[in-house]
Amino acid sequence: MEINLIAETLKFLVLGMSTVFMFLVLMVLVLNLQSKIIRKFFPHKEEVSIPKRPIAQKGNLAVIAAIAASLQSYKKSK
Amino acid sequence: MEINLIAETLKFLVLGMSTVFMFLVLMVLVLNLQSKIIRKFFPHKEEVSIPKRPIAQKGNLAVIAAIAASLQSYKKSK
Amino acid sequence: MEINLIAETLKFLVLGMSTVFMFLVLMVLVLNLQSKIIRKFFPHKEEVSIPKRPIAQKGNLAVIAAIAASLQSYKKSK
Amino acid sequence: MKKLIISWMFFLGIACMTTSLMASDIAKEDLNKDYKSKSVSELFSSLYESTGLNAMINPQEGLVSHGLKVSTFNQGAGRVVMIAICFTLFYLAIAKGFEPLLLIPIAFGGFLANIPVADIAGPEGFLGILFNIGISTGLFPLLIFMGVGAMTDFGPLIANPKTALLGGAAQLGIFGTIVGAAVLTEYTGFINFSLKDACAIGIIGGADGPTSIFVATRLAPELLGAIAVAAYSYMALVPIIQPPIMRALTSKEERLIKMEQLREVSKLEKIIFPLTIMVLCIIILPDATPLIGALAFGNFARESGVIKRLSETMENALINIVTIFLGLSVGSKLAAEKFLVPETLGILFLGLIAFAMGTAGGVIMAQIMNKFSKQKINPLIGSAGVSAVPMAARVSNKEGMKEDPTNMLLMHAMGPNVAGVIGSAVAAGVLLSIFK
Amino acid sequence: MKKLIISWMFFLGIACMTTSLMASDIAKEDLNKDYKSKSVSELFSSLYESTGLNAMINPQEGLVSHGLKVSTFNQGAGRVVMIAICFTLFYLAIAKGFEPLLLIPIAFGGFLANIPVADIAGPEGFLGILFNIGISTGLFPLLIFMGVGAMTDFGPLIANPKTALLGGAAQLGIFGTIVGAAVLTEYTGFINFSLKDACAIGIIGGADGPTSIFVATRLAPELLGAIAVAAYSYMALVPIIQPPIMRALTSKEERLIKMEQLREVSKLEKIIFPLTIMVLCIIILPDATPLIGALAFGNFARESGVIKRLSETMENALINIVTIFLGLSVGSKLAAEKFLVPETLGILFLGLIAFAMGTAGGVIMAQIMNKFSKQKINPLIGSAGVSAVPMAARVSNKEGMKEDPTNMLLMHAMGPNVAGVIGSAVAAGVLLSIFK
Amino acid sequence: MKKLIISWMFFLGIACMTTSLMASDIAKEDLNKDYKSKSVSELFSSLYESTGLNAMINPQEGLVSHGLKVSTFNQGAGRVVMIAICFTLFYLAIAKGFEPLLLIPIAFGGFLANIPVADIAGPEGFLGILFNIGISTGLFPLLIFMGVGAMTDFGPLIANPKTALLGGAAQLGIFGTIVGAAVLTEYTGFINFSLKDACAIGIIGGADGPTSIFVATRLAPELLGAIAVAAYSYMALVPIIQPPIMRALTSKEERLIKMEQLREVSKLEKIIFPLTIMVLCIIILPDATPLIGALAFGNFARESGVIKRLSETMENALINIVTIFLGLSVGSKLAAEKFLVPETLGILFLGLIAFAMGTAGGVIMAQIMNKFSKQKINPLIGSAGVSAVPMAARVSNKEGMKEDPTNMLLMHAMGPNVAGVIGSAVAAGVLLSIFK
Ligand code: NA
Ligand code: NA
Ligand code: NA
Repeated sequence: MEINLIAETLKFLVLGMSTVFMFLVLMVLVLNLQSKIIRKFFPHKEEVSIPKRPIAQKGNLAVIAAIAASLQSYKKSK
Repeated sequence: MEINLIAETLKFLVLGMSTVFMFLVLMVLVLNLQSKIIRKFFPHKEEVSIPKRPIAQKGNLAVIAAIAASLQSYKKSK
Repeated sequence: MEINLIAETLKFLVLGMSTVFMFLVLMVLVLNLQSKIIRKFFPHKEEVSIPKRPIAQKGNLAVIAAIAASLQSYKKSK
Repeated sequence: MKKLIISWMFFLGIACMTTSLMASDIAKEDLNKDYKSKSVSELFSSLYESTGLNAMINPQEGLVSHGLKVSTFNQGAGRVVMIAICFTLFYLAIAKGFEPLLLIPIAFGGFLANIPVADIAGPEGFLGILFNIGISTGLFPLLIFMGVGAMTDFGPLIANPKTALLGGAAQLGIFGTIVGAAVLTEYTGFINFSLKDACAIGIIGGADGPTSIFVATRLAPELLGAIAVAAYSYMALVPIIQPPIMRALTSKEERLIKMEQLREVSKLEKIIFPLTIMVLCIIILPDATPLIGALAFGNFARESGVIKRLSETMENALINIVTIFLGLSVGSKLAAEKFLVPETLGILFLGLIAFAMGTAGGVIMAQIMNKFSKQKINPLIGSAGVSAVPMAARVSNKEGMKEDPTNMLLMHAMGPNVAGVIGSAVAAGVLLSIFK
Repeated sequence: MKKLIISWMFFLGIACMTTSLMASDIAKEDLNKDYKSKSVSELFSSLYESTGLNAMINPQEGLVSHGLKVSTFNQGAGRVVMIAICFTLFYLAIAKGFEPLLLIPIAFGGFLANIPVADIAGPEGFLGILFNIGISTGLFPLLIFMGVGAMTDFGPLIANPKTALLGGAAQLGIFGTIVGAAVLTEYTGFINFSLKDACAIGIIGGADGPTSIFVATRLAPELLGAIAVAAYSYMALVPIIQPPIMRALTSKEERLIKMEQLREVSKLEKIIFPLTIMVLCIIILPDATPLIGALAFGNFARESGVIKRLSETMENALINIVTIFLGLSVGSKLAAEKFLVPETLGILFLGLIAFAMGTAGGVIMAQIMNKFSKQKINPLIGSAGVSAVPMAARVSNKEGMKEDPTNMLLMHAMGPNVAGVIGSAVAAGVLLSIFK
Repeated sequence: MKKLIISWMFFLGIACMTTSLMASDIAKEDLNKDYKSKSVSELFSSLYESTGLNAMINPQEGLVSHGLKVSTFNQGAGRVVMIAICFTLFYLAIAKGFEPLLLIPIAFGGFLANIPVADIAGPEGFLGILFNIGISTGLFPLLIFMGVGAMTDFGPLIANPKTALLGGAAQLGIFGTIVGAAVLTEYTGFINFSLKDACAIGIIGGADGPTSIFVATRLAPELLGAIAVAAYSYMALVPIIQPPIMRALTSKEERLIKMEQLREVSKLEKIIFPLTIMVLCIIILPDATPLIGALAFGNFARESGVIKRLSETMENALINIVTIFLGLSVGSKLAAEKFLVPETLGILFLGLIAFAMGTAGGVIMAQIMNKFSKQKINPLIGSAGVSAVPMAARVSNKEGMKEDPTNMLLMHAMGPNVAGVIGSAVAAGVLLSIFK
């Protein structure tokens, strides 16, 4: 069967744009709702529930250590 | 043939715990022996035989360089 | 057919050393030519045409930030 | 020192001797069975035959490379043309700052793929091996998306969700381009795109490199090289393509609109956001979940705040390594016999259309929304809906400041900008689901 | 700039034209042979059919996913239950700090694996691909072990080797649990573990994630998801599970025992240590050498001091990348059809038993050793023998300081703690060798 | 907390129960079909049979390991000898500083490969898996070359191109050694190298680990272990092997020659350099383009200056990870049955010859060039042509300063040094093209 490419792709356009908008409109609704719920039930105290960073972050520590050492030697050099 | 699962696993327990202990007891003996030998023949001078780190450790050098540069600019800014 | 290994490898020696030298001699010629062209047509202003580094280099920025923070706190601690 | 080496050799020697009795009794003659002795001049002439010079000036009829028959033109001049194109990309990336992070590896991959004789992009060459590991399987684009997720702050979108609609409208570029590809096929004699090809080309309008590559790998693998080059080139051209369109479609008053400051977004909202879009995506369009899922995982790792080790690795070592491999292996599809076809011209042309349409879609959507809402949106941020994070948002900001230097649109434009990423992943899901 | 682009396109155009004469003479009609035209409403309804919503509310009889037949319950409610479980794990990891480095990737992998239609954990999905690359082959757990080796200081164990016996006794948890699994199988109607399953479950008591995963992959791949989740969850629960057991088994006097300070360990002893345990392992139990070997290599790289570049990469970029991949791909085994079986409940129950027994084993062993030795051991450090480095050692320290705030047990507890890692690797080797 | 866990388990329990009705109706007896009950003493004796001790003192006739038949000698004493050799390499790497970055992983790989029973280097063992992923495919050596490119500054070579000829002459070591291998084969009774073997051995003289491995993988995979060990060992011995040869061949006046200061090289020249050598390589010898291409890509990424993220990853995380994997998997070829053959002795002997010849070649070439040119070259920099970057250049510098402490030859020696890398890649291309 011969396919009319342009008709076919126009259908894709309708299908695709509807789906994209459906998704995003739903997202907007959910985000608005969610934000209301969160601001009502967890008013700005949620930061507290996040524990401090695990100490295991060695790489950074090494940098900090290097900095500290360097500052130390700098202090002495003065 | 029907297998008695519980009997079978109890045998594994005996086998497994013996092996684990055999391994660790042997390890304890060897470590004790080794430590005596090392302390006798290489009394605290082994640190010397370890050569300095190869210079190729670029990443760290870059950090140090950044620190140095930053200290430099800080000195000037005063 | 019996192959004389030594004769064969001597031929490889001639072939290989000629190719290596052909390559490197050509490279010398091209590099000399190229350097003349570049020094004539782009006399030391090419540095200008290189744009500044993209800002995306987070890793380094983090280091710099750490240094800055550390300097900051060091200043205060005095 | 020397003693040590000598004694080591001696020790080894004895060990070897003990085994030498049972050593290989292969006759020496048999060792080189497959080798035929050649004279020095034969060696030189066969070396000459294996030079690139000879391969290019004496092309062979019917040569097969990378699994495709290569025309004599493409064996010689075609390769030179392709290498020249790769060098042009180098120039644009280095001197003009065009998306160098991807264009340099891609162009270098293309350079390597056009080397005669070596067949580096073939199934046994290292580009071919990388391609099979990471591109055919879809792994590399998803890992890039993970890194993008770990780098992206969705805060501005959460603060003002309705700007997401701008990111939706900008996807018009994708679907409009698909229609355009169909038109080209119907009305030109020499460009032939199948429907799958058309859809893969359309994704260029999504302004999202990894999404383009992911979709092209599934729908039109033979166009991958051209699509990737077009996608990244036009993303790099955002600051040149968008402004005239933005100015043509908006009035001075519109460009002067000041938007109210974004509210602060709590940590909790940011943590929940990637899960929310995942749940929506599962309900509506599971075919988009590999892409959205990778993005959401990266972002969740970032916002959770407790696995910094991992999220930092995703946005540094991991994404860098994958970028190198992805770029090189995508570049391997720039071999002359794949790129120098009329379809490439069509793709480059359609890519430009796609960007223009996406830009216009976002801007016009903002104007429509302003008709129905009291909280006015500056339509300049509509253009950021094409994604191309964060360049498109910066363009919006710059255009806004041209009219009023105190009007900072950057954070407002980040909303549609990141929504554009989600929008094109959804569009990709739709297209993939059509052809399943 | 524009000139350049125009001229580039022109140049490309000419190149393309020259090849267009010989271009594909495929008839346009043939391009879309496999595509059947659909009306807009057909397209929408087929899109609806591919939504997750439809897949969950209209489950199909006999659907096969990830190579398993999925019951209609598991296609719908089962997936929702599993996603809820994954969200619970997110909560525990983020808000309660439960081993987030592994539970977040695992739970996200589980989340992705329970998405209908997309089949992300299937052999062509990206989780499935990662699984086949790294888990089926055993590569990922071994690379994690390398990183663990590069991070671990065996100094405290070398300084006081006999504390290793505590790490041995704690392996009672492993073997006791195996017996427990057999009991469950014999005396319940709905839980059926084979001997291999029982052994894989037992390893949870080793409190060592990578070892558990390594053994489960070989002995009971279909239980991998539940075993990994149980192992990491209980490792996270160490500070809650252990203290009551420790207090119940010890008297106040015992908890007050002060241990003498550890001697200094020379660099040379540390360098030789990984080689020593390797040699022992080769002589006694070569089946444990992949695990012990990876650990020893990492540690040797660390202690040698001359390849800092490599050992730092092992404990940073490499272990992070592998952790991401391992977590996601282990999570892919949390698909409803694999996890929502009565066996999972049994595994969770047995895991808890395993930890309790391991803890008790270590504590009681310390009391036994005190009967025969003058140098008293504080039995609180016995619990650290389960491994779970370094959390179990910290728990010992904290309990000790509760009785006497000047009594620092941390370094003493590190000895049995790291011995526990070796002990469970040996136990794993025994189990693997039984079923070879 | 506890409530949460209890309620979670309860929740899970209900979910499981609902599915338990349809749960597996496999009869319990069938679960352990393939398992035969054993008594405790049987278990212990079968455990004993699987110890390494038993495997070594009771070797089996006809055992096949890593795909090769292993003689009874190699099952026992052979393995001990190999492990002793690996320990010697550890000692040299750590105490003497011999190329530890590669010798430690290689020797550890060798250690693991010689463990009985476990078959870690076999196709299912993790070393075997790594080998198949990265060495058989040629991927790892090329990635190393990329990193080397990203680390190398070709400035000194660009400033004084004619010193490249010294790097050419030093390749005499490669081809001379090939002749030497043929001589050994013809005139000894127990060493038998095929022509391919001879060529793979010759590359040791190139003083370039990755090139040696790349070529050996293609031409003589069964000699890979010995070749890699020889290549890296002799590279480490450069400061011991070279000075006597350099002093023997030069007069005091020659060693005192001061060279004029190198001109400054512009950024543009450095950017173009990798492209120039690639174009030359394409024209003359496409078979060398995988190696030269990887090197050029790394260097281009470095010099372009716009993709620092990627070039830094290449010279850090990526090269480190690949070095670990490459070292371990190359080491897997140090299994006794492959290494303890008389050919290994031949390779070690020839490797030494290769280095000596390469050194002499470079020095003599400098003397020849001085005959024809006014700008005198200090012949001490000729020895740097063997590559072994940057050690050989440092040796030149040190020898120069011995005669005249104000004579800094380091930068001058870097020219032939990096040219040596290119030279040996070209030589490798010639050899690969001969056997295609
Ligand atoms: Na987009
Ligand atoms: Na343990
Ligand atoms: Na060389």
